[in-house]
This record gives sequence, structure tokens and C-alpha cells, in this order.
Amino acid sequence: MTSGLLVEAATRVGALELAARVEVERGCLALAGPSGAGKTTLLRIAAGLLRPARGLVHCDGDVWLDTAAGADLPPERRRCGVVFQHYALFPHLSAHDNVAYGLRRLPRPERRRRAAELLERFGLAERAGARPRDLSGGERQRVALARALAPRPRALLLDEPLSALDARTRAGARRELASLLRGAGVPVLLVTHDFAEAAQLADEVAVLDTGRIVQRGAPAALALSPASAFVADFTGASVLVGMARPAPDGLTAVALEGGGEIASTDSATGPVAATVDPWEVAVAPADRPPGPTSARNRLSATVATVTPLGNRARVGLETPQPLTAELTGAAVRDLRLAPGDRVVATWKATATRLVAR
Amino acid sequence: MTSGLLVEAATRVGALELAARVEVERGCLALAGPSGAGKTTLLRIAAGLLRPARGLVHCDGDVWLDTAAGADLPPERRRCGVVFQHYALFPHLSAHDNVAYGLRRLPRPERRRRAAELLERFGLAERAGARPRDLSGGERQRVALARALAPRPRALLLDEPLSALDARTRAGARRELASLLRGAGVPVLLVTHDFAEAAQLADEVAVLDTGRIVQRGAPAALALSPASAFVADFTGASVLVGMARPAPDGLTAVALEGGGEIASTDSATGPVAATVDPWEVAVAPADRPPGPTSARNRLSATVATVTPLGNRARVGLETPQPLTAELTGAAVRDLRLAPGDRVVATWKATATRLVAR
Amino acid sequence: GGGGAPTLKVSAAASLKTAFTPYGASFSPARAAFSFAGSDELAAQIRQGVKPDVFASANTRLPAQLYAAGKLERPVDFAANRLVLAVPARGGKVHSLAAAAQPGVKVVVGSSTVPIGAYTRQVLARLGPGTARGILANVRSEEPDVSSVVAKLTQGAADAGFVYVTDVRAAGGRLRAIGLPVRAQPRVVYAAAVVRGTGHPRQARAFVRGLLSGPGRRALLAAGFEPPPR
Amino acid sequence: MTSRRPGWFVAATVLGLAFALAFLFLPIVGILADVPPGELVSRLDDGTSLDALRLSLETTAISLGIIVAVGTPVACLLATRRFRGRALVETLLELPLVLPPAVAGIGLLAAFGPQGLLGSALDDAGLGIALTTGGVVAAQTFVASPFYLRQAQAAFGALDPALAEASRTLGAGEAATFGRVVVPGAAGGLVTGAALAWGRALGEFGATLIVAGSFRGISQTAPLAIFASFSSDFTAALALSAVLLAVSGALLLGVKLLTGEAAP
Amino acid sequence: MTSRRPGWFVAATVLGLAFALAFLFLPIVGILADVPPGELVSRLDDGTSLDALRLSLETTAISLGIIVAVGTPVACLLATRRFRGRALVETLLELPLVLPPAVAGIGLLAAFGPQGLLGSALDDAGLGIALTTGGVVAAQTFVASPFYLRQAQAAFGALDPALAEASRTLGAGEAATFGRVVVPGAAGGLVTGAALAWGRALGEFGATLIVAGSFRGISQTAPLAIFASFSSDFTAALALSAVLLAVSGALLLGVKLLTGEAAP
Ligand SMILES: Nc1ncnc2c1ncn2[C@@H]1O[C@H](COP(=O)(O)OP(=O)(O)OP(=O)(O)O)[C@@H](O)[C@H]1O
Ligand SMILES: Nc1ncnc2c1ncn2[C@@H]1O[C@H](COP(=O)(O)OP(=O)(O)OP(=O)(O)O)[C@@H](O)[C@H]1O
Ligand SMILES: [Mg+2]
Ligand SMILES: [Mg+2]
Repeated sequence: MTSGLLVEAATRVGALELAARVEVERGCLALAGPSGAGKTTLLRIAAGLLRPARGLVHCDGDVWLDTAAGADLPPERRRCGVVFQHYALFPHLSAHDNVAYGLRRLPRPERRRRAAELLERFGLAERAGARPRDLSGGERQRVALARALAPRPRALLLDEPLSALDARTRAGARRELASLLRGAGVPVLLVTHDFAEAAQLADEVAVLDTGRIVQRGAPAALALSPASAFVADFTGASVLVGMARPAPDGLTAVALEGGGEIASTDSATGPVAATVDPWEVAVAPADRPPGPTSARNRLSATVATVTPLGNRARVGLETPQPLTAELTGAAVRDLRLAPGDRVVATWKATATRLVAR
Repeated sequence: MTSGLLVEAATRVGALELAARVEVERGCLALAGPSGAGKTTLLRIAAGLLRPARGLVHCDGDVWLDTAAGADLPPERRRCGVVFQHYALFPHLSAHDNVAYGLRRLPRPERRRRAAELLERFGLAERAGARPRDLSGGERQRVALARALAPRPRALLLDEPLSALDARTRAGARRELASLLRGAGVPVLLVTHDFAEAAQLADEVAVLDTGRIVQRGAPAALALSPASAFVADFTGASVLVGMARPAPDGLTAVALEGGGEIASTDSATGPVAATVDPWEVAVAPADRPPGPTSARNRLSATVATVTPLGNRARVGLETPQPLTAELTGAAVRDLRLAPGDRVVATWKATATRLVAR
Repeated sequence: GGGGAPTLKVSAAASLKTAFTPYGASFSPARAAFSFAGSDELAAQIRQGVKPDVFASANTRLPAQLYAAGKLERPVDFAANRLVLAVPARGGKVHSLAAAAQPGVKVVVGSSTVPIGAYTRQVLARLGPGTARGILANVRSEEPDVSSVVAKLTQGAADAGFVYVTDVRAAGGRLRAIGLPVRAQPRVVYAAAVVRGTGHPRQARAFVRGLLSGPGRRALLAAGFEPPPR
Repeated sequence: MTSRRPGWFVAATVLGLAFALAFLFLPIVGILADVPPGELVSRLDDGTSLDALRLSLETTAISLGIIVAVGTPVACLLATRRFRGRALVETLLELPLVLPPAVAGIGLLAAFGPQGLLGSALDDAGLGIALTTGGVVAAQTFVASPFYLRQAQAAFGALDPALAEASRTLGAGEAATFGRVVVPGAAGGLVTGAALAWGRALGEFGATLIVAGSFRGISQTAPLAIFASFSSDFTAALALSAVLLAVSGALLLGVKLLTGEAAP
Repeated sequence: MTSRRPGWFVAATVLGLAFALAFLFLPIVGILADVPPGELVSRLDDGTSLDALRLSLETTAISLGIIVAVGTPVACLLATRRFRGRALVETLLELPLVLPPAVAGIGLLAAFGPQGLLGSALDDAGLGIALTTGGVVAAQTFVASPFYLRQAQAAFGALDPALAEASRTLGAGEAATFGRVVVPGAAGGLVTGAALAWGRALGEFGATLIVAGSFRGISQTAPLAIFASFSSDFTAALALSAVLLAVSGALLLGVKLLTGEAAP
């Protein structure tokens, strides 16, 4: 029996067959995966809002659910803090009363004190009297967090806590959330669509796809060796699909769909996805191709987009499969890259990972 | 009279006093700005969905609105393609019928042909019969775009076309949108919250704040010399607020709120915001501070977050004002940076821009 | 109306239904269409300017009033009726007039504003004071028309009620009549009149005339009505 | 709510539901239980019941047509435009709901009857309501329209206004937008409202009696026929009630299943 | 919609609104116009009208209490749980809506009357409905409850289910969640539904007459008193109607203004 939170469930929801197990000791586990993978469903099972056909939920040694033993604690007795995707703040209550909602068992003055203390801690002291509809997105997120934390929960479940925020507010809110989660002191399960968010907030990432955990590890480990094309895509790598066959020198050649061939030091045969990180890809004009280099992979491409990002630029290429290169701003200026230009993209066989599709 | 789209309006909506003018020749102008700035309001005025107290809308030499002259074309006669923030697809119509909706004046076979052609072009041929609720977010966006383009509009207005998408779908959708907007051949006005999006999709960015255009220029120009703290924040730079006073050597010293002093080569006095791009900021351990360098600015800081991003890492610092540094992955590993570490952040006075707050 | 014969609209007291329906079927100068309701409702309609062709009331007061107001031609008395105490045919607890005065019996009467209610009050006034007081104390409802009184009895909601003898006959065996002493019997006279301004004065007058002799009179007698007093 | 086993509260609520069902449904059982089914059918053979049923169906169809035709755009107007006195207008449109039907009848006569505010004008135009089938329609329209208006208003209010705006930018004028986007988008609520209004019109009794009387083939609708045969032929009254119930129950259920299926 | 000058379609709709207002409001004007205001007031002095008004207010308060107490959780159940036969249950709960009031009265007697399915048991328990004030309440509850149920169900259905779930995870059981989150969240719709049901109960006539009769102080509610004084004292009938209208109009308007203000 683990000391943190264990959620294991096998059940059918709608068309989805969920069969997954996640464990979080202290710290934060990010649950990532495409839409409809079952992330929310798993959180709901942990919180007791959904009962799986078969399942097990333990928290700090207590049994919250054990379908085999017929044990099932209702949600109100699990002390499990949940931040819902759209926050689900009570619209008829002020920020203060939302936060105080879970403190009913405390005597009134103490309840007031604790709610005020949490509002203060989240920088909401001045908005205590405001109704949710009068709060900005970031303020709502903080009220939702404060509300979930108020009854001192034994586990914290967050369902895409940042996705309802606009991009500008999100960066700040993410920083706040990160510092908060470090101090939470309880196991945290965080659902997210965004790899950068997972990397910043979580110690580990578990990737859920159509109801199954397909990979689990530290964010950097996932980026380094994604277990599937989906994971690679999720981490921001480019994914090129094709058919692999053995080639000389211990290399694997991949004939890409839509044309072109590339090489990898990984070995595989049959349909594969080849992944490459954007910063591994170099670009040269098609009329002045680079001389012989150690980079084995060369693809003719058309520049689709050039996006300056600070002192770098992301260049979207069509090979015809989409490929992203990240160059320094200087390189882009020197090459005078513009959409429509014909170029050659090059990268090393060692930077090309092959994964099953 | 311009050859593209001109929108000029002075009006009051709710608590907002809007007084702005934007012009787009061919190409795409991004309209950025915080929530409630009036971006959607301006689009609605352009489309004829809202009539301003005083205003002027011209398109390709035609007058759509001229309150002074009493001219006001209803929306249905403006031929102005609009992509709404949540797409506003007709829920009772299939994807095909949504796209064909604006083609009522064509004879039926031709209408069918054009709708099918657009669906094909947007990779939706197989989803033609699906209702909006059965489409994924990315597919919906494409249907909305196809629908807006079907009647060959004379201008295109996009209200945060990507914000309803999850982060994974968004990157792909953004690439598609970029290539599409290049081929649109009509003036495009695009509302966005996201600087990267503006940079990738638009030729120019106009920043709207509480109803007024505060800056306008190419994305790179905005990043280089933001006109306000808001613009700097929007472009991803760190913003530190303080009081400026003249200092020796033609420099300006800024006493930061919360402590610390930095220098800038820009000149200013009084309350200012100092901005610095993350890649300009270097980090050293507090117990091994860097020796004398040309970098004039030095602030003690605590590491709040370390986010690996590919071969780099973003380090969130508390100085106590928040400051972001972008380091190579190698630097982070060498320094063994972890949240809670005490560090010294350094950057050059020339990289410090001062803007009014 | 089909077949060239005009449609004659006859507004008639609810209690006349069993007599007027067969009469209407045999009435040849026009197709007679009936609206049966409380006489007072029908009078209220006519007062509001509504113009049926004929109005037949369960009393003489309402037609006289409307005649005075210029809404009707001169009314004629065409039938008489008798009041009885009606009780459910089976399982009732009231078997005599006196029993209706016992405590615990539920009695329904017509509201004093409708003919049946006015007549009932006359009856009670002429009964012995003991019986009258006992029955009045047992009254649980004052119904707006005689049909409602009948319905209360057939539904078992009440134990006894004052209705016309024709109603008991029309109830098809579900009610039983307990006769009233002759001295208590009020003068129940029905009057009918042609409505002023009717579009079919000839047929309307023929209809009213028919009530006094011929098929109308026969139908009335068959339904249990009596000829009007001279 | 959750998908867990029900707690005491849900159990109590289910009990409440059973109670409500019993209370609202037992009277209907009571009506049907009183008459043997064979007799129900045979009683309908007589022409009066069939005439009444036919008149009821015809007049309610016309009333519903008027209510829907006028009420749909009006409800949309009330749902989407804010103007001073909107609450007052809405209340006025809802007042017929609380009027005792007999008073409603008198009111209709006072307004549109031969001596009414507009009476002679209407009579001259051949639109007299007193003792005519038109009066039946007027009475039904008067008592039933608030049901439709209220439900339609809610349906229009729930519609995303961006849909209508999108339609406008795609070249459809206000009327085309209303017909092609707004009405289909609110269809579920409109159909439910129409079903309710139809049900109320079908049951209308008091106002019809006062305005139009109870003339077979002209104004004796099913409820009036039921009332007329109460004292004389109780079984016939019950038979007609049962048919009325069956027809309207089937309609309500059908509408519910249809709109339930159509909803996402 | 837009904030532009209205096109022909909007103009036509406004015309429709004016037409609807005229049609629904003129009868009310007609009632009031027939009687001088001074006389209206003086006619209320007589005890019958006041008794009737008092009885109406008392019984409708009780009926509404029953409807709200039982109907609120039931509506929530129907709105949030999916189960087989839900459409059927909903239809059964709505049937009273289409029942002619007189038939409803017959049905109530057939079910709960002295000779009804449950009659003797109820009578023995002192809950007899025939010719009692209890019968008035039963009739009002029967005809008015579908109005509340339907509106409440819509209000609960529109509530984000995540709110109830959030409440559960914050330590509130099902009943506490219902009382502290679900009901306040649906309050607007519940109040509107209650106002409609109250209006319908206040105007109830036919079923009350059949079940409870018309006896001053026991079962003669305002609509029955109005009806009773039709022929003898038309002015008194109109005076009472006017009061009924004023009271219910004020209530509907008040509720609308209140909930309109509370809404975002
Ligand atoms: N109440 C329900 N009825 C039917 N199907 C459901 C229900 N809830 C969830 N599902 C199905 O279960 C699957 C998983 O849903 P879930 O909400 O857990 O996905 P998710 O990973 O959270 O997706 P997203 O990222 O879009 O939130 C989906 O395919 C959905 O269609
Ligand atoms: N119909 C309205 N009634 C009252 N106020 C309104 C209305 N529409 C807009 N506003 C106000 O006008 C201001 C500008 O709104 P607008 O929607 O144009 O902002 P925006 O820049 O698009 O913001 P966001 O990024 O949140 O979409 C807001 O403060 C809003 O409150
Ligand atoms: Mg989810
Ligand atoms: Mg906006």
C-alpha cells in the first residue's frame, strides 16, 4: 500500500474502455493525453464522482474505493480537493463564501479566519466580496484553488486548471500554481494538454491514450525518448511517418510518406514515426545547399512560416510532411528566409528517433 | 481612401470608451490587447453587427459605414467573412451545409460544387455530413474558416480563431491558418491574445488597450521597443517596475519596487517599467557570483521554477519582482539549478528598455 | 347550415337537454343547434350583446329582465318542473326528507343566484323550521348550476341534493328521487323568447311556438316536464 | 450528480416522485377504471362525441397556428432585445394565465363582442366571435398563448446570439436569419411550447362556453361535450375524456421523444 | 441580434407584438372599463368577496407549499438523472395540463373521493377531499403542479453539474449540496415556476367546483365567487376579477423584476 495516492480503474465510459493505474507519492504527477483519452474520467474516479466497474483508490493508506471488497466512500467523505476545468465556482456565493464552503464543520469565527487567511495568501483579500462573474479568469483560478485547499485535503486533483485562462494570464498563473504546488505537501494529480505546463508543474508525466497509460517518466525523459508518435508530438518534436527498413552501417532507412528518405541510428522495420526536435534541424537555401556534412538527413522543403520568437525563430517547413526547425534570428536574417522559399533541411541520423505508430 | 479595410470608431460600450482606428491593406493585421480592451467590439463594428456612435468603415473604396453621412450597410450586404471566437457554427446543419450557407444566391449545383471544393481544400471532404457537435476542435475551426471564405468575402475578420482549441491542436491549426491567410488575398483583421500567434500569422500587430491603439508595428519591432509595460509583457519580456532618475555616464538608474536597483541606457524619470528579454538574463550561484563583467545590472534572486524546454530551460526568478531567464540546458545542468536556490541575475544596461507605465 | 336550412342557435338551460335534443332533431324549419348551460351564464352572454336566436331559461325572471332590457322579444312560459330531493340510487344514507336534516349528512344545493338555488330556498322556507334548519346546516356546497348538483350526487361526493325531477330521470338510474311535500313545491316555470335582432326570426318563432304544442311539447312531456301553469 | 449508489436523500426524492406520480396519475386511472374499454369505444360511435372531437382538433389546429405564427417572432423579440418596460410587457402577455376562464370569456366579449370595444368593427368584417367557431378559436388562443410565448422566449434566450450574427455576415437578412438559423436552433423549445399550448387549448372550457356557447358542430368542443353529458350520460363523458387524454398524452410523449432524440 | 436600426422584419415583429398585446390585454381592459373604479372598491366591501379572496390566498399558499416542497427535488431528479421511461414519467406528470378542469375534478374524485380508489382510507384519515377545503387544495395542486415541475426541471437541467460535484468534494452530502448549491443555482427558474403555478392555482375553477363544491369560507375561492355572482351581481364579479388580476399581475411583475435583477 502506497503512502500517496493510488488510482486504479477498469471501466467503460461511453465508447471509451479505461484501464489505467496511476500512483503519486508526494509531489505532482501530470496526466497528459489527447482529448477523450479518459483523463477527466480518472480524476472523477479518484474523487468519488464516478464509480468504475472495477477499481481501487487508496490515499495515504486509507481505502477510498475497493470494488472487490465493496468499499466506496462517497465524495464528501474523501477529503479530496478538486479544481474543476472551468472552476465550477458557486455563482451565488462571494469569493469568500466559496472558499469557506468546505469549512462548514468549523465554528463560524474560525471558518471566517481560515477563509480570510487563504484569500490573503492568494492575493484575493480585496476581492473577497466579489461574485465569480465579477472576477477575472486568473482570480477565478485562485479562488478555485483556495476553495479546494481550504478543508486541508489529503490529495489534490486539478483538471486543466489553466486552460480556461487566456494566453497572457496563463503564464503568470502557471508560475503561481508552480510555487503553490511545491508547498502543497499532498499528492497532486494534474491534468494538462500542454507539455510546457506539465514540464513546469509536475515531477513526472503520465501519458494517457484511449484509456491506457502509454508512457510515464520525467518530462525531460519523455522529450528525449518518446514511446510513441503521440508522445513525441506532445513534447513538441516533429513527427514524420514512413516505412522503415534496415540500411548499411547499422542505420535504418525510412521512406517517408509523401516522398523523401531519412536515416536513423535507431533500428526498426515496418511503419514507424521518425521524430526530431526542432533545434536539431538546420536549413540552407536550395540554390546554395550545404556541402558535405556529418548530417545524414536531407530533405527538400518549402518554407511555410517564419515566426520570430525573441532571439530565435521557428521555421515551419513542408517536406511535404510538416517539419519544424528552430534557428537563431541571425541565421534567419542572413538567409533572408521568407514563406515560399525553397530550402534544404538537414539533421543528423543520431538525432532521429524511431517510434512505433 | 485606402484600398484595404479601414475601421475607425468612437463609441461607448458598457464601461468602455472605444476610440480607435485601424487600417489593413492586403495582408494581415493582428489586433492584440488585454481582455475587455475592445477588440471584439472593433471587429463587430467592422462587420456591421454593432453601430458606433461615430465611425467610419471603408473597404476597397466602398463605404460600409459613415455615421457622419448617415451611411450604414447592414451586415448581410457587407460581404465580410467573420470567424467567431467559438466559431458559431450552425448546430443543426452539417459541415457541408454550414459552408454552403453563405452561397444561397448561387444555383444549387454550383453551390454544392463550391462547398465541396472548400471542404476538400480544408481536408474536410470526409466530414462533410457531420454535425458541428461531432467535429473535433480543429475540424470546427476549419469549417468556420471555410464557411467565412465561401462567399468570397472582401475582408476577413477572425476573433481569436485558435483560442477554443487545446494546446496540442493549436500548433497545427496555427500552421494551417498561416498558410491560408497568405493565400487569402483580402485584408485580414485577426484578434489574438498570444504574441507568438500574432508573430506567426500577422504582418503587423496593433495593440489595443482600454479602447485605444497604444502601439502598432511589425512583431519584431514591438518586441524590440515596446511602447508600454503591457506591450512588453505581451511580447514575453520581463517587466520590473520602479522609479527612474538620471545617473552618471548618461545612464538612468531605476530603484525597483520591492528592492534592488538597475541601470538602463534609455533615459526617463519618475515611475517607469524596465523590460528585459529572458535570453538577455544570465544566472550565477549566489555563493559563486560572476566576476566583473560588462553587464551592469545585478539582482539577487531566488529560483522559483526551472522549466526544461527542449535544449533550453526557462528559469523563473523572484527578485522579489518576477524575472524570467532563459538558459541553455547545459548551463542549468552545470549550475544544478533547483527551485529555492539563491542566485544572482545579471544583464546589460543596453538590454534594459524603459517604458512608461 | 347544410341542405339550405339555416342553423338556429338555441341557448337553453342545462336541465332542458333531455327534452330539447329530441325536439331539435325533429324540428324541420331549421337545423337547431343547442348550447346548454346555466341560465344565468346564458343570460350574462346575452347581456354582453351575444345574439343566439332563442333563449330558454329555467325561470321566468331572467327572460323578463332581458326583455325589459330590450334584448329579447316577449317571453312565453312553456314548461314547468318539480323539485325533488335526489340521493344516490345505491348505498345512500338518506332515505327520507327528514333524514337529510340529520347531522353528518352532506347536502348540496344550487347557489341562490341560479334558478335551482332560488327554488331550493323557497322549498326550505316552506318546510318545517326544524327540517329546514337541519338541512341548511348540512349544506356543503352551493353549486352554480343544476348539473353540478347532479354530478356531486352521482360521484358520491354528497348524500343528497335538491334537483329537478327531470334531472333524476336523465341520470339514468343512478339517482333516486325523494318527493317533496306538495305545500313546499315552488312554482318552477320555464320561459323562452326569441332574441331581438336574430337573423332567423321566422324559424326562431316557430321553434318557440313548437314548445307550446306539437313535437316540442311532446318531447318536454316525455322528459318529465309538465305543462306550464295557466 | 454522480453515478454512485443512491444515498438517503435520493431515496427520499424517489419517494417524492412516486408520491407525485400517484397523485397526478391516479385521477387518470380513476377515469379510465370507471368505464370498461369496450363501452368506451361504443360510446364514441354517437355523432356528438365525434363532432366534438373533430371540432376540437380543427379549432386547436387553427389556434395553434395563430399562436405559433404571431408568437414565434414576438417571443424572439422579447428574448433578444432589451427595452424599457420589457418586464411589464411580459407580465401583460402572461396575465391570461391567472384569469379564471369565465372571466376571460367575459373579457373577450367586452373587448371583441358585439357591444365590445372593437366589436362592431369586427362584426362588420365578418370576424364576430360571439357564438361562432371564430369565438372558440379566440378563446383558445387567448388562454393558450402565454404557454407558448413563455417557453419560446426561454428557448430563444438560450440561443447563442453569435449564431444569428454569423448568419447576417453570411449574407442572410433578418428574416432569412430568423427562419434558417434562429428558429431551427430553438426548435426543441418551440415544439415543447407548442405542445403545451395545444394541450391547454384542447382542454379550454370556461371561456369558450361564455364566448361561443356550446353548439354542436359550431362551438361544442370536446371539453364542452364532456361537460354537457356529465349529468345525463356520464359514461359518454368519461369515454370522451379518455380519448382526449389518450390523444394528448400520445402527442406530449411523441414530442418529448422527438425533441429528446434531436437534442445533443 | 444587432444594435442597428430595425429592418422591415423587426418592424413586422413589433407589429406582431402590438397585436399580441392588444389581443391579450384588451379583454382585461374590457373587464375594467365596464365598471367605474369607485364602484369596484365599494363592491369588495361585502363579506363574500373578502372571504373568497382570503380563502383563495390561503389555499393557494398551501398548494404552492406542497408543490414546491415535493416538486423541487422531483424536478431535480428528473433533470439530472437519465433512466428508462423518463419521457413517460415526464409525460404522466404533465398530463394534468391537458385535462379539461372538469375532467380533472372527476378524476380526483374517482381516485380520492369517497367512492374512489383510495377514498375510504383517506376519509378515515380525515383527509377527505369531497366538499372540503382539502379538496380545494388537492384540485389546485393537481392543475398547477405541472407548471412548476416543468419550469423547475428546465432550471435544474441548465445548471452546470460540476457545481454539485464540487460541493460533494467539499464535504457536503447530497442533501446539503441540494440545499446549498443546486437550489440557489436554479433559484431564478424556481421562482418563475412557482409564480406561474401560483397564478394557475389562483385561477383554478372547474376542478375545484367538481371536487370541493362552492361554499363560502370552505371552498368558495375567488374564481368561484366571481362565477356565483355573474348573474345576480355582475359588477361584484368584475370587481373581484379586477382585484384578482391586480394581485397576480403585481406578483408576476415583482417576481420578474426580482429575478431579472438577480440574473447576470
Ligand atoms: N457521461 C458520459 N457519457 C458518455 N460518454 C462519456 C461520458 N463521460 C465521458 N465519456 C466519454 O469518455 C471518454 C473520456 O472522456 P474524458 O472526459 O475522461 O476525456 P478527457 O481525457 O478528459 O478529454 P478532454 O481532454 O477532452 O477533457 C470520452 O470519449 C467521452 O466521450
Ligand atoms: N453588450 C455589452 N454590454 C455591456 N458592455 C459590453 C457589451 N459588449 C462589450 N461590453 C464591454 O465592452 C468592453 C470591451 O469588450 P470586448 O468584448 O470588445 O473586449 P475584448 O477586447 O474582445 O476582450 P476579450 O479579450 O475578453 O474578448 C468590455 O469591458 C465589456 O464589458
Ligand atoms: Mg477532460
Ligand atoms: Mg473578445
